[in-house]
Amino acid sequence: MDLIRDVLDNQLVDRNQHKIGKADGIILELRDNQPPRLAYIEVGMPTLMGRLHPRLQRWIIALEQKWGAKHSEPLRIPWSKVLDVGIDVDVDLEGEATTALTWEKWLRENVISKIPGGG
Amino acid sequence: MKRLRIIIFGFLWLPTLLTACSRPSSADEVKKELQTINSWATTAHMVGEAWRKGNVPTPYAKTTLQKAQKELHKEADTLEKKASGKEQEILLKHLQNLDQLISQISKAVEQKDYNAIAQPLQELATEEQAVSALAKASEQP
Amino acid sequence: MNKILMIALGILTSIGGFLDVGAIATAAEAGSEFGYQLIWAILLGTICVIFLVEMSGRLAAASKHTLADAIRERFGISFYIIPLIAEVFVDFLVLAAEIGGVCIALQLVTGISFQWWALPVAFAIWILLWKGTLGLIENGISTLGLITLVFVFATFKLHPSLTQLGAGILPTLPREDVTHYLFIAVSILGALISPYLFYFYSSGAVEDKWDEEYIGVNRMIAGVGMGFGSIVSLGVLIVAALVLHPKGIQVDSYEQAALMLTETFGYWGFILFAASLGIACFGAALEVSLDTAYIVAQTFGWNWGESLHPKEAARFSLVYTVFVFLASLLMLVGIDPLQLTLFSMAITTLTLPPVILPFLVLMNDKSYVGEYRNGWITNSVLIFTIALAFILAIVAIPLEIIGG
Amino acid sequence: MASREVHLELLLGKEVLDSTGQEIGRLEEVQAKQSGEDWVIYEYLVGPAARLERLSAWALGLAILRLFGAHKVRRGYKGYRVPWDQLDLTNPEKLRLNCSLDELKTISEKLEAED
Repeated sequence: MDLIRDVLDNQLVDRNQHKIGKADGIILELRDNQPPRLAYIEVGMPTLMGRLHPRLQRWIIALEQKWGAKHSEPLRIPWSKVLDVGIDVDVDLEGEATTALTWEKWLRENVISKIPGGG
Repeated sequence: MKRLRIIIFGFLWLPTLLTACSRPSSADEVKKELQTINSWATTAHMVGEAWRKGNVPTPYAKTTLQKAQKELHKEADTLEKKASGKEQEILLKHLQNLDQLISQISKAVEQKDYNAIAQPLQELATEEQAVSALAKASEQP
Repeated sequence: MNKILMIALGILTSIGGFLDVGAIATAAEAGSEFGYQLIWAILLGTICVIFLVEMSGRLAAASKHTLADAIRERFGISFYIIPLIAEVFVDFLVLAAEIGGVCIALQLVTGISFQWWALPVAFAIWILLWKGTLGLIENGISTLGLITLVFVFATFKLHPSLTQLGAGILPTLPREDVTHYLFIAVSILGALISPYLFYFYSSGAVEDKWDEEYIGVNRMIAGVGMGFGSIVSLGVLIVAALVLHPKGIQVDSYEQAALMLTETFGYWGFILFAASLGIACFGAALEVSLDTAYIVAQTFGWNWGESLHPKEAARFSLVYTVFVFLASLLMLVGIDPLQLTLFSMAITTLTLPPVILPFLVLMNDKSYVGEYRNGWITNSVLIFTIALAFILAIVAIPLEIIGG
Repeated sequence: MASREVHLELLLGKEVLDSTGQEIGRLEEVQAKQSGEDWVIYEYLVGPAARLERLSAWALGLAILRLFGAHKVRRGYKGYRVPWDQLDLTNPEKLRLNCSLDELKTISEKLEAED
């Protein structure tokens, strides 16, 4: 499996084929005298921004902490939850139950539902 | 907002501005001016004519005539700023005439006076011809 | 669904989407200033856009991925960020210009200044996006968009000389005003090869659940639909060349362009011009707003879909909501709509290389398009288009300064 | 020693030096395979795309190179296949091989021959 081509930046879909984000980062676990193990896939704006510039990452964390849902922690999906790596990455999770959708839910409840026709 | 646009413009195009310093010659400039004057004078004419035939709504005719006048004023201003010469004076005189005629047409439109518009429209046509004759003359070196 | 009906619907859909404020403005300006001489630019732009739209649709049908998804996944965020930022910025300018086009159309008819219309128009766009479905937007707007055919009818009524028309097919340089001529040529190409079309079209295809069966349909829609839109643009250019050019009227504002149909159709000509401008721009404004929401949502992997209820795609719906109202502010403060249109067309050409270049890779990558990879003809046209995009991007700014 | 975490996405495109400090290319791709319950890394691809990255069109340039030069870039034509135990990831800012360039060449060719 080619991690950069097939996993990094690919769409993550949950058990119900709902989009929960993109594979913004891949975390390896280094071990002594053993090959590095694939530990997690990371999903979140800070992870993504960190790849562009560390300062962007700090800004986005500060912004996400201060406003709205006040949540900036990226979601870590253990590699054992990965079901299939095709064009999309299928994971054995319930999207709504994870923190990947914290902002989506916050906006839904606090902004969208307040606009007429959005409830 | 205008300032922002200028900043954006400047930021994007500073390098090219520095390299592209070719200025159009003054003969070209005069010709461009004559073209613009002719374009707006003809626009005013066409609007007046279309209004007379009932082809355009009155509010549109009013605002467009105002716009034509404004554009012609702009041309007159740039012309005045430049060193005076005989040609400039002739052109300024024409611009004054055009301005007056368009004012008359505007007034007729405002009062919905379909009879009063015929005369200035005709005179406008004569002025246009004079301007385009000047434009043609400026093409000869 | 019956295949013929599907094709017919698809073609209808693309007609409304093709013609927008940029196409009308640049064609009117070209015809009024240079007669038929710039017909070649419309034809060239049409060929490029047909091929690119066909590829966007084929990518979506074969890989079930939108263009934005595919670019980020294939090239990673550090490349994708370039076309993304470029596209959002251009969308913003173009959306403001489209809103401006609708406002001007309303000003022409009512006499009330376009600035006053900015917020009502933005609200109308937003409510359609908020409440409507993709089908309603695609089919409704493009059916109404058939009104733009008035320019084609006017062309026939004016009996243009075919030999002179034919002379415009081959590119030639004018004797004077060369830089201005080239600037308009670049603007026409920027107006026709609009990046938002590719992202929007591929997103629409994914939302409509296209699969391999649609490859043929897609080809028809891209070819006939886009070609049809180009005929309307040509109509605008020819009518402007026949009516305004001989009088020496150069289109510097929409008020002047509005006169082009009055001699042929009288009062109705004026109304039809306003209606064509208003409807084409309104349709394009809907597409550009959606396009922005699509690409932002696809960048971050959010749930997206115009046919979803806003609460099912909260972040997606919020993006277009904010975007539409922000863009309308540019009109509210009174920036000249025609100048903004021409400006955004020139900026569009700057963004073309990073948007078009990825096609070359994606459309030849088996893991995305499988057996539906580009053949040598499509690849040749694509490489030509990429070369053209680079040339346009390089010359656009110097030309804007000297000739615009 | 306790296990350590590394962000793979941040290593992508980073310069790789051999044990003598000579630059050999940039990290392009990482390959993983299943090993029991886990997925582990077994090979890195270090490629020559160094110059293109400046234009930040690194990935795109690479892809176009592959398009025209078929799979040569990937198959070690100018890049190298590095087994997991030859690349030291402990300092993500400084990716270093545990061997010299010459040794790597031999290893890379051997891997190629095995395929």
